[in-house]
Amino acid sequence: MNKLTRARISVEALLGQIQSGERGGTCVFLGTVRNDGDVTAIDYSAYDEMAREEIVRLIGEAQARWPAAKIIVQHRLGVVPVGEASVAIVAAAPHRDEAFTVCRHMIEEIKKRLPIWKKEIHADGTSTWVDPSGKQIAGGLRDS
Amino acid sequence: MNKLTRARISVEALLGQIQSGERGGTCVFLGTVRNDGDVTAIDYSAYDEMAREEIVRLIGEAQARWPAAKIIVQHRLGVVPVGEASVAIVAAAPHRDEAFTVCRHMIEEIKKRLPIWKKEIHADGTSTWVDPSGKQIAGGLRDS
Amino acid sequence: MAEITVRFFARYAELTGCQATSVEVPESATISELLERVRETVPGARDLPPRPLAALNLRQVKLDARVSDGDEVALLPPLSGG
Amino acid sequence: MAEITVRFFARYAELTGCQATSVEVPESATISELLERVRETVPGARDLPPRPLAALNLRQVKLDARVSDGDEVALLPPLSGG
Repeated sequence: MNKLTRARISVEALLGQIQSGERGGTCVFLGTVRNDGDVTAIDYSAYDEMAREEIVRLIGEAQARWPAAKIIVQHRLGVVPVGEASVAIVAAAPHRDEAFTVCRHMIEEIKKRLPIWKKEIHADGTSTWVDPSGKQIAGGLRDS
Repeated sequence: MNKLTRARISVEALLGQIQSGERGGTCVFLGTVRNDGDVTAIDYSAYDEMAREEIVRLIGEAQARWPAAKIIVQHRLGVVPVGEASVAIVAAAPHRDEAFTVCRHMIEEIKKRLPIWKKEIHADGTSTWVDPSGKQIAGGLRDS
Repeated sequence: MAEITVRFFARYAELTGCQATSVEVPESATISELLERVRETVPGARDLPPRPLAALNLRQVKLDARVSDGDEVALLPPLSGG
Repeated sequence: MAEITVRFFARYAELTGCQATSVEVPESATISELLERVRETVPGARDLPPRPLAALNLRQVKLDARVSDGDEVALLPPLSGG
């Protein structure tokens, strides 16, 4: 259920796996591809084997800290058009405060730790790697 | 789309109304009926006309504060069995920080301001009004 | 005189066995004064708490808010939505 | 000697025109030392940044981590998932 996927993310399916009478609060976060400038889609690629392991580690760490919480993570790979979700986190907990905290924690960690990369696809067919600082770089290297 | 409903809440349908390339972060909160003790369901009742107006006011206030956000609220009425959602908030914003903040703000305000009441239904068929302090009261009056 | 529709919800409706009634009070009476009339005229209303939550025409108000002919006042048990 | 599988991702794979290669370094060499070998032997790798992110056997590590025969080292452009 935690996975990298090339299909559209179904939030309802994820909720079905996690919602229960044990957990009164469920917080979902969806990251959606934005229409920044002339971007029509983002092509996501990953170091698959590591990303899968990292998701398992991230959830393990969160569940050690919040034992009553249940967490699902899905990240899309491949071309995701503007307006569709690229990542979904579902965090359920007995109470809402914990559900919000865990969900927020997970998206921050995912952004920091999953070996996944974005390439913006523009209306004219060109594409640019996205620098995590938010700046785009065409071919050049801004990391040091 | 913002409403009181007697039907099951479809998160996917709510997301369809709000997710867009303008807003990169969407935060959903679902309140789920918990299996506290021998509770099998909660019967929600409301001062309908006021609750509808209050939802409109709450969203108006939030949108004055966070103009880029889009918000949907649905609250179920009638008997909601354990494990099903009684309330759903969807808040989308250009960035995730705002999406989380708005979603959390909305559920806190909803709990404080919507004229809605819970009656717990127990396994033996009896029922008890829920005191918002968390204590149950059978017929007695604990508010002052 | 002002004729006020008074509505009871949830536990308060059970207490009074009534969902809505009509009460007459002097024009510009406060909700507290209206409450006194309600306690006198509606069976079971004596057991309402001394200072319940109240709404006037679909908005929560304090008990010193004043009513006019045709207003709707609702008496609300502690809210427990969500 | 230790034979290390080196993998390149995203922009780094474009830069080297290569997704994976095999590099020999002395047993217990550091990732920094491995990187020097990569720069010497893989065309385009000279343009890698001086201190890229690296993963050893699917875990992110610092550049002073040491490798053993059969290890997989990945060079990762700044992460941008989510």
